[in-house]
Amino acid sequence: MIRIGVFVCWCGSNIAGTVDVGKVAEESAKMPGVVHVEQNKYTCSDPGQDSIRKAIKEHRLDRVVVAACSPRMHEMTFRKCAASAGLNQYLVEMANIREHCSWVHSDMSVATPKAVDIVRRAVAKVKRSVPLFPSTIPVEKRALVIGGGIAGIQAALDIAEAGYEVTIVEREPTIGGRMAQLDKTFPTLDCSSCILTPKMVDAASHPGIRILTCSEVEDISGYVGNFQVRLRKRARSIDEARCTACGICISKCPTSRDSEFNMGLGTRKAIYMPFPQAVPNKPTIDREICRHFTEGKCGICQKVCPSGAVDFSQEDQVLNEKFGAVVAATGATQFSVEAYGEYGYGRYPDVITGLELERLISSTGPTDGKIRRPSDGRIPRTVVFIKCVGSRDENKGYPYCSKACCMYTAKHAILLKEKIPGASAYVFYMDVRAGGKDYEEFYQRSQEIGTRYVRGRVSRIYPLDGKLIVQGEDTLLGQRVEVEADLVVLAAAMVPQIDAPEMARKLGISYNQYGFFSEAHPKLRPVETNTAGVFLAGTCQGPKDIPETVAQASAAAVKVISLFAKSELTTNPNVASVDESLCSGCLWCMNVCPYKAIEEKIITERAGKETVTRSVASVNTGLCQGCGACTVACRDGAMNLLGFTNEQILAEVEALCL
Amino acid sequence: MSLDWQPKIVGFTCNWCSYAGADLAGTSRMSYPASVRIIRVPCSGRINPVFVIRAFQRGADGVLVAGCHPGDCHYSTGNMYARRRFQVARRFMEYLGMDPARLEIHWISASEGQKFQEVIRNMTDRIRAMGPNRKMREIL
Amino acid sequence: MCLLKILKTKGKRRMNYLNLSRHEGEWLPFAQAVEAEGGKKVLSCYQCGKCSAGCPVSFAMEEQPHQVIRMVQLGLSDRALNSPTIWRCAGCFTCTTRCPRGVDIAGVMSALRVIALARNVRTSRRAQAFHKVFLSLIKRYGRINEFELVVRYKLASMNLFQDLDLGLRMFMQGKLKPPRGIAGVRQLRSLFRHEKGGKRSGLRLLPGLQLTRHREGV
Amino acid sequence: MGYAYYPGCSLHGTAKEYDMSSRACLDFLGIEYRELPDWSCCGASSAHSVDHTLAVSLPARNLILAEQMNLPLMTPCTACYSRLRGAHHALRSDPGLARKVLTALGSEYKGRYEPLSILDVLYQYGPEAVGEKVTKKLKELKVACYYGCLLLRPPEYADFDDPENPGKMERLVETTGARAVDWPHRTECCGASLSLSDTKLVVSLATFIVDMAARHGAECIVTACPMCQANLDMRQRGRTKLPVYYVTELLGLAFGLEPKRLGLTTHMVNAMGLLRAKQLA
Repeated sequence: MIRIGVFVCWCGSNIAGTVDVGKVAEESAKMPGVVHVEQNKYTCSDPGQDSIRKAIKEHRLDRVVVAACSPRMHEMTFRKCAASAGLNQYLVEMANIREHCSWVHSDMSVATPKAVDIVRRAVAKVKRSVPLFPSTIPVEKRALVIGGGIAGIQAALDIAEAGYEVTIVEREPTIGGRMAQLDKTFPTLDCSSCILTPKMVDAASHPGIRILTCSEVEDISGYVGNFQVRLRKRARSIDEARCTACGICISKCPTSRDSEFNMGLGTRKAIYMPFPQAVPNKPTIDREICRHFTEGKCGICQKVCPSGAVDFSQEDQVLNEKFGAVVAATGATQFSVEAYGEYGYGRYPDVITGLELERLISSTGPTDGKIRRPSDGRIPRTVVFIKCVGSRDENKGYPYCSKACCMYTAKHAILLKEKIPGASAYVFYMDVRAGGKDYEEFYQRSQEIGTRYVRGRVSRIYPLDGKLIVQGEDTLLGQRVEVEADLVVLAAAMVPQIDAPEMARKLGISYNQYGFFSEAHPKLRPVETNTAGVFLAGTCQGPKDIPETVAQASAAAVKVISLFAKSELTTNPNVASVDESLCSGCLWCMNVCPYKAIEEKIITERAGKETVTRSVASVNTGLCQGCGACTVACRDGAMNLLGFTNEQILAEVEALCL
Repeated sequence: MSLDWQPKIVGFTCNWCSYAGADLAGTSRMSYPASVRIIRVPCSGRINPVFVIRAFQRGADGVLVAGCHPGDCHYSTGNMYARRRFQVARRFMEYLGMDPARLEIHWISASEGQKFQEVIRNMTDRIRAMGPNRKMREIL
Repeated sequence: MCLLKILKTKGKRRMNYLNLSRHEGEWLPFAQAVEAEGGKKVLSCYQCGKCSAGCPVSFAMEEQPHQVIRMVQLGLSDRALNSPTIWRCAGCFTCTTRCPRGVDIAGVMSALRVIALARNVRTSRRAQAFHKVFLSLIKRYGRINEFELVVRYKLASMNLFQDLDLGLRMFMQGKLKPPRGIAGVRQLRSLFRHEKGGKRSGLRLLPGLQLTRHREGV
Repeated sequence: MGYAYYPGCSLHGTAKEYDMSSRACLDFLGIEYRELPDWSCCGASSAHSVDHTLAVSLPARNLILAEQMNLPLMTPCTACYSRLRGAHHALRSDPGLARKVLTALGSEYKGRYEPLSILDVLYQYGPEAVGEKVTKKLKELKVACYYGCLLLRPPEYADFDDPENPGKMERLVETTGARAVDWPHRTECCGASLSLSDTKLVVSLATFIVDMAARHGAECIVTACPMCQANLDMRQRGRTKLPVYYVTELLGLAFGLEPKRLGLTTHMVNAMGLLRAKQLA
């Protein structure tokens, strides 16, 4: 027996001024299932709530409709009120006769019947409501940070400072990321490694942080609070515990290749540390080129190692671990500027990228900090910088603005003048985007020291008599211009890691058309993703500079910390639910689910005398966010959304169309 | 058709954008015809075309489906599914002998109270010009 | 220089500002007309100047290619159609190939030429004369006879003595032969006829094309 | 199998050497071809400046003729190549325009074969295979391969090679034993389409290109475009004059064919002098 109580609110004159509340109450009393109707001046006030509690008890109400304001305003209030009277809170429904009725109409003869309809809808729905119970899930208070660049380091430090365990997974042999390759940073020109290396050391020495280098995430399953992660730690061929980082092995190694850290401008050995301040400060053997592995000979490093740390037999380790939250800080990479045939990168050695120039400027770089052009080692007198190479170009690259290039080019121009007094710098630009604290001033400084900014894109570059002829347009003059340059620096765009989509699939998060990970909301949820418990930090989400990356990393850390601050998570009970008896196992629902919350489940059941096994859809209530897309995709009508069931909505439709 | 006749429009709105947009129209006291009755669903992707067809069967003169703007869906892709589904649903309505023009789909964000008002006003005018949904009641 | 020109030709302009409001109604229809004739994505241009920078002939242009694109974007149809730049374009497509926004600049130039011819804008008499003679020959023989093309063009453009020596040498080498028609010339003519009824068509210029008329017209 | 051969108007006139040498090379290599019967002008270089539809319908007639022969259409002329490919592309990607054009021509077009350049055909034959047929090595001949515009741009439909850094012509030419010099201006426009209407301008472009080739050590220029050949040949005014050959002329020479049969005797800038000096002809 259903016993519904309807509480019609006057909201002072807000409702009662336009809606004949008495009439609504009168009509409500006639609706099927309604056993009690009451009017209140202000239902949300303490006396109003008391009267609901009293009525629930006195009239043994098992459903409640509050005809008042928007559920977005007071649904929680009345649910709590009902719960305090012992009623399941999901048996309360609101009829919005204020925002959707009294406030938008002025004629009582129109507003009153509409209000009655609205109440009838709510009554029809609540009649089919069932008690729902939120479940709780425990939270594993360990965070996984994928990527050991400045974003990952910052996020890990912040989380660890709050007292939670963090694991950083980095695929390179050291943490530090792109920032470690930079010489100085804008707009303050402080030395990149001077501010980064202390943080790297902090992370390495923090008792709450574990750093896994040469490691990658292979698989992630589970859901917020309970991620199962499979990690692979590639063999370093060095016993890290024994190694003292004396470096003798490196000096004796006979094999070398282009150094990735120096952007191919210098070489490194087969046993190597990417740079002297690497963390962990242990060498790694590159098995692709090491003669012991390629030819079965050599083994010099093992012979010379005083502490016996070289271990050729080391094998990859696979770790299965549980984490409560994941921070993706996988970073970005540099656009392959070879796409610009007209600039001749790759054919003309003195056409280089911004990151390569960083290595040429850096005192730890292949030229010990002297800017020398790659072709003949001469000091360049005239350097041309070309902006937007690969960015703002949908023809050869990407349409987006890469954001950091304007500033790093201004920095390069300033550093060039510092390193080579009297050198001239030309910057071909289209717009200078210097929106940041002290950025415009920094750009102006680069102009004031004599950098010539030319507004226009360069059309082509060709070599002639030891110079590079750079042909562009000064669109402000409306004239073609030509510069005879010694060195050309292309401001290559920041682009997503090549394997970003693969990582996104592992994480169950979405990514945009370029491969940058998508945040849950571009304005209001910038570090969250569609998958609860997975957060974003740094350039994996889009191009950004160091200050922004660090800010975002700290923001992601806060999100992790606030998740860990609760001992368990309460889930929203308005989730999808499968009627296994109807489900045909077509799993169309899996395709539309944005949260990967639907899995295939094999069930065994008896059909007559036989036992049959078949597959059905199964909802992971930890992942389901209750959007209901699956219910429409389900052709069997087996999928339903608790709190918004098909039966409830159809009843609402019929109640309104009477 | 008399001008007093008030068509009956069933509006399905997603909880996050369009329902909030309707709320905003209310709090800003933007008046519009009393033709629309709203059913709140979590996402436009939850709206089964069956609900719409049932509304017409039961005599609704118009049906409004409203969700977040494409790209702004709270559940990331729900409104995309809605958009595709209702393109197909329109064809199906034609097949059933229903007038697909009585079904309108609009993207109304939580900040677009004014747009909600305009949508209801214009839609009411259009439905009014079409007259009551007698045919469907007769057919089904 | 440009501003002065505007001042002189359009006295009614207030001060020396180009009044953009007067062109408000024009920019979209004009841009659409240009796109319809093959000038793809003209509104996408963000004026980086890469087209002008790489253009092999922009040094001989008073108005650079990107400036002509700008005129189209602002709806300055008169200026765009009268710009000698559109006739200077050699159609090498370097600009189109390199444009970061996918604008078919060479296509825009060619679209502007089509519109200029259709609207009878007479900026580049030589180029117009050349195209007229060229198409009239296709219409007559089905193929181009370079000898007749050159002779007729020289007559039309009244530039008879240029390249005379070259022409004579070629004639001697048997490279310039008298014309001969093909069998399918009727079908070809129908292609031109097909266009005749249409409103915009440079080909309306073609029927009845005679050398004498040409000379008067040009 | 084989190809429908479309010479185009220039090859029957100012560029007759190209026609002669193309046929000679094809014959020598045993590549089958038949001249497209009753072919008509493709409209280059006027139709696309006058009428967008005509620019498609003129080449379309020839595409249809070739399709009726069930052969891929091949042309040595790059202007024809560009117009034919442009029309082929438009007919396949713009249904509205295609309907208009095909109704006017009273025919249909499936577009099974893409129109090809003679360089495509030689490339399909294979540079190695071409090299095997070389009987007279053009040793010590330093050649600047010049692509010009129409083989490479717009890359949307004229995609013989990389538009900024091509190399296919070099590979073909080097099979003859000649050395292709590396020079940056092989895709620069020579302004041929303005040759008649803006001669002064064109002289400066042609002279610059020839000068750049000479500065990079080239003794001659080789091209596959009759407009470029005529233009560079006629309009160069530099100190050093370089002969401008067609690819097929050099290949023919390397195959041991008679210079006269290849048309080498009818160039503006003496084409035989260099060859004689190098004892190649």
